[in-house]
Amino acid sequence: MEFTTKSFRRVAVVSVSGRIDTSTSSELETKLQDLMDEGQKNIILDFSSVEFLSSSGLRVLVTTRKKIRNSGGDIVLANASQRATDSFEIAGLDKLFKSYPDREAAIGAF
Amino acid sequence: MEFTTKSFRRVAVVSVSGRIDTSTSSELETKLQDLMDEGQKNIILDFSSVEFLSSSGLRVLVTTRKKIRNSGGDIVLANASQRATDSFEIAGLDKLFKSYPDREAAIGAF
Amino acid sequence: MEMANKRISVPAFHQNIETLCNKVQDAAVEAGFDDRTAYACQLATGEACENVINHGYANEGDGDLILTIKITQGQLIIELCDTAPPFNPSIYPQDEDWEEEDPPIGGLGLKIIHKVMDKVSYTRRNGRNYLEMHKTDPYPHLNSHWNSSKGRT
Amino acid sequence: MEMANKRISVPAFHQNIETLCNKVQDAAVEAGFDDRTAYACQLATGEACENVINHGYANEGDGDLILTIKITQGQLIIELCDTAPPFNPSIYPQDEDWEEEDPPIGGLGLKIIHKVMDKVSYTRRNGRNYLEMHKTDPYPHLNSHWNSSKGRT
Ligand SMILES: Nc1ncnc2c1ncn2[C@@H]1O[C@H](COP(=O)(O)OP(=O)(O)O)[C@@H](O)[C@H]1O
Ligand SMILES: Nc1ncnc2c1ncn2[C@@H]1O[C@H](COP(=O)(O)OP(=O)(O)O)[C@@H](O)[C@H]1O
Repeated sequence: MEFTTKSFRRVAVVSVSGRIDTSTSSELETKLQDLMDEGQKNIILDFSSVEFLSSSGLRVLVTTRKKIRNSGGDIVLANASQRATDSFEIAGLDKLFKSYPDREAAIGAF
Repeated sequence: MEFTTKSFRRVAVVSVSGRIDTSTSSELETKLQDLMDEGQKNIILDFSSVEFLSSSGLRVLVTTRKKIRNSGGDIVLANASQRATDSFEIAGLDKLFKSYPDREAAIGAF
Repeated sequence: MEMANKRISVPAFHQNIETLCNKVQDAAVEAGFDDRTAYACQLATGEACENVINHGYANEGDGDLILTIKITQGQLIIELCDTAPPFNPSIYPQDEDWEEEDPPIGGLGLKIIHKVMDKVSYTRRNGRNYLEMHKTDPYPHLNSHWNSSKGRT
Repeated sequence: MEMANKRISVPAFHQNIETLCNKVQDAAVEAGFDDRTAYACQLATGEACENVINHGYANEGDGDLILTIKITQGQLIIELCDTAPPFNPSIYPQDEDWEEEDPPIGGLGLKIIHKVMDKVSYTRRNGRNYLEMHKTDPYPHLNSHWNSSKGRT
């Protein structure tokens, strides 16, 4: 798993690539927590290059979503890969995360 | 000259391609006025495919900028082509329009 | 009927799960599954492995993950074996207290396994857990992998 | 010294300006100018043409735009001829009342022409306006277009 972050006025875009599983999900959790600690209210996850997303990753996302929404922000998906989309759907979490077809649409929605 | 428009929550992106000159600038002016009439406060001009920009086009942009700023909005550039950039600079108008390296950066700035 | 068996054993470390998932992905493609079905199979395998490491063995690396894959035409049987204490994952988890806006963050692993696989069965033999997961190609007519090789002979 | 002349005449309609601009662009490239310098030349030409149509002729199409381009090594001479009433665009416009936040929207055309071209001169002869604009390659050593063809002979 690798990620890069780009911060805008109202939102930060985190692009994640590779496998989000039990051996990498805590790294993602730390990254997202860091962004919140820096005062980022809103996060977009660019999951276009996610090749694997297990329940460990999903748990991190659900937990982060709860925290960020409690502080008045939101975390959404942009351009999610078929595999990431399938993981959300299989786990029954597809309705929990707003999902945008591309980064622009997601950035423009905040 | 051709254009396409994409509207987001706080801003509309107008992508212009081809020549903006005396035979096309009034069409651009109408398009920008229409957006303002529809209630768009902010406009991003994606000038990545602009091949020619004459004083007629620049006049439209300066006039539109004045109107849109009077109503509390702004009009900025994204990803301007070298030629568009040169026209602004030659005319001494380069400092008048904020210019972003790409559409995402511009959208994320509103 | 053509049939292929693959076996691979790795020490039960998180980092080794990927290797097993990749084996399942390749086997599923070999069985003629499309990529989404193949992904679903490796996802279920990953969940089963995560559970053995996180809940089965006392510590990471305390035992092995032994994967056996049986490939037949349009069908995959994935068997995961471990030497951790007995646990039966074939019991389908209940969704009752699921609130859409605030879903429980536990229980996703078993949910995924059962959602994705056609049949999940469990046996304890000789101090080992055997989890067997079956998947049949949901689109057998679209995936001509086996059919076309038959056609050629 | 090598030298090429091109002449083209079009009725004074807005839509015909592009054709003249393209001729200048091509000629500038032929003279060895880089694309930005070539663009500056076609931009100045476009401004001159716009002015003749908008301010010179009473109506669009009331006369012609006659463009003559002289190409020499690293230099371009662009001559625009029209039969509209006399007007001398070679006088450099003043920038005095320029406010950065609220620039005047008139006067940009002449400003661009003078900013871009090295020399701008005007003659009235036989009831015609002749605007001559000179441009010398600002980067003669970078653009080996002519130099290299010399080198080859
Ligand atoms: N291999 C296993 N060995 C022991 N307990 C297990 C095993 N797999 C699952 N469990 C138990 O079942 C529960 C549900 O598992 P699962 O659905 O994967 O969710 P999670 O791992 O998030 O709790 C676990 O919390 C654990 O108590
Ligand atoms: N070819 C021309 N014939 C007559 N008047 C001209 C001509 N070119 C320019 N002018 C005059 O000079 C003024 C400045 O021209 P210009 O700098 O191109 O700006 P603009 O066209 O925006 O007014 C024009 O408004 C016009 O009065």
